[in-house]
Amino acid sequence: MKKFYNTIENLFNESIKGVAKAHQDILKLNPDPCYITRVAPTPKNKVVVISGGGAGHEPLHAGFVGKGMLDAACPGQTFTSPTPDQMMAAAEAVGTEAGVIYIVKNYAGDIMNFEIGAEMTDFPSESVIVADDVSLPKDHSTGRRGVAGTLIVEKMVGAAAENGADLATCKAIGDRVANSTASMGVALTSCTIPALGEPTFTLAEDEMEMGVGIHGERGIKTMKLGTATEIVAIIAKAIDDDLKPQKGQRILLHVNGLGATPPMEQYLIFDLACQYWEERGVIIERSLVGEYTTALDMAGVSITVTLLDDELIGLWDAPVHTANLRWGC
Amino acid sequence: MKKFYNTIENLFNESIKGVAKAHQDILKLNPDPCYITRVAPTPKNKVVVISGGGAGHEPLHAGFVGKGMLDAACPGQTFTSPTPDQMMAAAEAVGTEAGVIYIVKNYAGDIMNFEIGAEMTDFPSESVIVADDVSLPKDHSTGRRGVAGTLIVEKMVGAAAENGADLATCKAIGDRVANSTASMGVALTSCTIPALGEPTFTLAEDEMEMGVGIHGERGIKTMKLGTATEIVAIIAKAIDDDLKPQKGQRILLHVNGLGATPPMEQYLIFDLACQYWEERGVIIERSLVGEYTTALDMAGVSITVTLLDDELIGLWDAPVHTANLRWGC
Amino acid sequence: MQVTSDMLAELIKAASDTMAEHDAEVTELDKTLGDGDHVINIRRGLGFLVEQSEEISQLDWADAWKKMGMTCMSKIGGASGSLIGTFFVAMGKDAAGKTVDPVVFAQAFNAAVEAMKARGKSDAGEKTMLDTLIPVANYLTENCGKTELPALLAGLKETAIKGMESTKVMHATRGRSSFLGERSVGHIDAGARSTQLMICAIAETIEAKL
Amino acid sequence: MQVTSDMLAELIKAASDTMAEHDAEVTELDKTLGDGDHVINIRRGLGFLVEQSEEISQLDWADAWKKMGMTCMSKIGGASGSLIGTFFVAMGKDAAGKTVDPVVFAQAFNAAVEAMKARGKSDAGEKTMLDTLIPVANYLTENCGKTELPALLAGLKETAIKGMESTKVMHATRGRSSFLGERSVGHIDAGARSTQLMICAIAETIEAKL
Ligand SMILES: Nc1ncnc2c1ncn2[C@@H]1O[C@H](COP(=O)(O)OP(=O)(O)O)[C@@H](O)[C@H]1O
Ligand SMILES: Nc1ncnc2c1ncn2[C@@H]1O[C@H](COP(=O)(O)OP(=O)(O)O)[C@@H](O)[C@H]1O
Ligand SMILES: [Mg+2]
Ligand SMILES: [Mg+2]
Ligand SMILES: [Mg+2]
Ligand SMILES: [Mg+2]
Repeated sequence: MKKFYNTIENLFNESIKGVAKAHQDILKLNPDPCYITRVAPTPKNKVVVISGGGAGHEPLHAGFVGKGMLDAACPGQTFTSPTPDQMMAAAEAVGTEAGVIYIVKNYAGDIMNFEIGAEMTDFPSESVIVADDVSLPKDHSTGRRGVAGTLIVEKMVGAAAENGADLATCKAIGDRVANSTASMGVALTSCTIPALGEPTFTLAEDEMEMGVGIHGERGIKTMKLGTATEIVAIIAKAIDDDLKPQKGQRILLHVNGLGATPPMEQYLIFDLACQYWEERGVIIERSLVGEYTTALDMAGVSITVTLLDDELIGLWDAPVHTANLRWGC
Repeated sequence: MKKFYNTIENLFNESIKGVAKAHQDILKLNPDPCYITRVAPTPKNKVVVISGGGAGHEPLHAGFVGKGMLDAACPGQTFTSPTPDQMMAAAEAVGTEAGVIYIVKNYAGDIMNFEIGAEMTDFPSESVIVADDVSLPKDHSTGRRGVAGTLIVEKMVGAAAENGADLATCKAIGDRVANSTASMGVALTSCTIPALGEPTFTLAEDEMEMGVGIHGERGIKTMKLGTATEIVAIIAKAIDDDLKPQKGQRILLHVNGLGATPPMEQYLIFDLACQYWEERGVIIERSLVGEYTTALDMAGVSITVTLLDDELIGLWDAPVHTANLRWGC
Repeated sequence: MQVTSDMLAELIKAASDTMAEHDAEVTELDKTLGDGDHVINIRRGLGFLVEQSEEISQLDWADAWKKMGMTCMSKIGGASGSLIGTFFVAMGKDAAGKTVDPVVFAQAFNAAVEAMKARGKSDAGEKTMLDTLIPVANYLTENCGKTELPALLAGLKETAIKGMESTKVMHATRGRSSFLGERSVGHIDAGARSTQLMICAIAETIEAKL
Repeated sequence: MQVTSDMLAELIKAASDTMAEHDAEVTELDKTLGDGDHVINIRRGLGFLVEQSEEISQLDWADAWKKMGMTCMSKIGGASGSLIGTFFVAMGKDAAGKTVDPVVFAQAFNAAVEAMKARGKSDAGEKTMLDTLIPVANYLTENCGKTELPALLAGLKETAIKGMESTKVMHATRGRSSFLGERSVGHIDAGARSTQLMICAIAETIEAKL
């Protein structure tokens, strides 16, 4: 394993200090229990939006703390859900009478730790569970995994909260976005978790792993490496089968780099995905290409689609000022 | 080699279409000869800022076309300088009576191709050569390479031009920023140029390549892999020896990921670099961390420092609206 | 002989040692079916427990379990942190105000398993640590207060091992391994193995005192 | 025998074939001292020249060289594109309006080398394609119009090869390889090798017609 670090144990804890320093105009760090909040105080009557999850997916979630998006983020150790004391401390730091909405990726660890945190906090609260990975069937025993669609839920719920929506409305919007969002990923390599020191799995030179999540784990199927067009067709079809966009449907198309895949390839995938849906009369109304929900140094990409309507377009376009998404202000 | 593509020959040409689609609110593509311009027309009396260079360093340069930064970018094939006809066509598309300023990374190919392009264009023009890589001695036979500092020159010259500075002023600012900027990079792996199909060089598990450029080529020295603190100390010292910042000097500190190195490690390097300079009484006035000048899928980082004064801070803070740098609007 | 809470420092150390010893093996299991962090998580928590173990040994059983539960909850992370944290907090709650004898212990252990099931929305046969813990809970109910300590401990180990082994042929339906579907069959669950290892290490530490 | 511009299609094909044949070898040289794209660049340009070669063969020497120069300039890219483009454009300019006989050819070739030196701010001994081209230019000045074609061609090849080989011991001071400093010593320059290969392939194509 080749990485930059002093000690593996402290890699994450030292790195998060760098995040706080680099973005001190936007966010601040509480080191222990570890959480990140906005520097600008949250208005008293605003619903606060809190997310979190294991580290290793940067810029998710700390990179999305700021005006128009998250009020706080709770990072766990690499690929390990954060613990309830972090969520409690974050909620106490930023919570308001208007309530707390937690945005949680659907993993046993995240769900349970957020649940315990919420149980131990007095603010009224709701949770939106993101389970957008359509590589798993909808009726999978634990539900689907939450992957790159999380960012979209955070953006839209964040905008709603910033606009003054109440807790029930934020929850309804979050659920609606989550239900209108589908993602699927493909990997060319696994990643190397610092504490493990070697890739979680290996693939042959002519193989790809289809339907991967964001933890360097195996996906749904090891396949022969296809052309970019073939790969996009597989993923797009899975998304289509789930969301069933009609002709004329407006969508947000998000191509997410998983870590080691350069922008050149991400934009190629994006271009091919545009072609796929445009050929079917679907309208690419908004788009986002780049590394937003990564899996350390995994080579791979994911494609995410959210079905849009005027309300969701408004929430997407609303001003946002975070370290890694910024527009309109 | 594992990459997403249909054919190697068309990877870049297809990908750049994706860039144009993803950012159609900001930029547009002329496919042949290939150049990217702003969608918003350039005001008639504004100095036009044009840059370009081989592909493979994305988001540089197309990601920095837009208000407050570049008027046009000319991408070459992967790691290959663009050709004079591209620069001519771009200049003809956006050029104004106020003149054209070319921002060129100091490589034989870039210098010569831009030179020929400028010679064949009628607009008054100037060039700023960026040669910020302090891993080479200042009196190196060809001058130093241009690396991640290019972005800073583009931002500040772009801001000056947007503010209405004339050609001579833009040139003077560009030269001043270029002379106040020093960078150095380190790699843990080489990268794989698509057309070559295998890494340009290989390193042992316990080796790093110090003083690398951004083309996947060998650096100045192959060394035993050090701790992050040791690595930062080597790079920071080289930058310090060049720029000689005094106590109280304000700097812009830019940590740039070269491709496969995750944000967690980039921010760790950033945090350590902050410590290095803060211990010496140097003030980290502005900062930028992320992948801005990449070398395909190279694992590594570079550190760049620009000495700041009020004028340069003003130019850095000025509104910018491009695909990959955006603030203030 | 009576097992008293002042032995907890030793028991925690035994659990910690066995996880250190089997680090590579169990990590491999979580790499195969999960994300590879299970041992790191568990050992992070055990590290804190070892640090606090002198203090913990001063407490009565109920308070000791509660404290251990809170530490696990806030230091392990992941799925196992919330589950094991929930487990010990529930044991402590169930035993609160009671004198812990073998029967009370068995009741507390059962209450803890129920709490874990509720927290994980899971049950036996889903290829998790519960496939070690549920048979152990049943075994304790049947034998605590009836079987002598040496035989109890021997049977306990046997039960835990059988439970752990039973996960091999299971198709995972909870936790990360469920994402693998049919591909999860044929491998032992990491959490089932780690809980079995810790139970056996604790049993052996007590046996060594007999 | 006279070498006429209608042979250009054949000569371009010869250059193209030799670069295809030596692709791996020369790529390796640019990977060692540069960024590995030299052959890709050259072959991209040659591909366009081959496409245009029928048309080029219709032109007189001066116009043919100009056209070749413009194509190289806009299709090769990198350092070599601007240099080779400059070379052919300068040849065309120098020969414009003249009847190209061996002496005029040698003059044009020398003018082209001078233009390349000016463009590259470089000279002999810097470990570049000029270390093939400068000796060749000198050789042509000395021999064109004096030496018979068969001997001229044999000497030309020998000169090009000697020039190319001379780069091995040089310390690079121009282009990408200069960044390697002392580490550039011991390897042949890619551009020196590719220009030598193309010169030799052209010479051999003409020889085959004698
Ligand atoms: N819902 C659940 N109920 C019971 N046990 C579970 C559940 N989900 C996961 N587990 C257990 O947790 C173990 C994984 O723990 P760990 O690797 O620490 O967490 P994570 O899966 O979050 O990485 C699994 O091997 C399994 O035994
Ligand atoms: N300043 C220069 N003068 C003459 N030849 C040069 C100069 N710079 C580079 N070269 C030649 O160009 C070759 C490299 O060409 P190429 O790989 O196509 O371009 P790049 O270096 O831009 O990748 C070198 O091997 C060398 O022969
Ligand atoms: Mg985990
Ligand atoms: Mg090149
Ligand atoms: Mg795990
Ligand atoms: Mg080259």
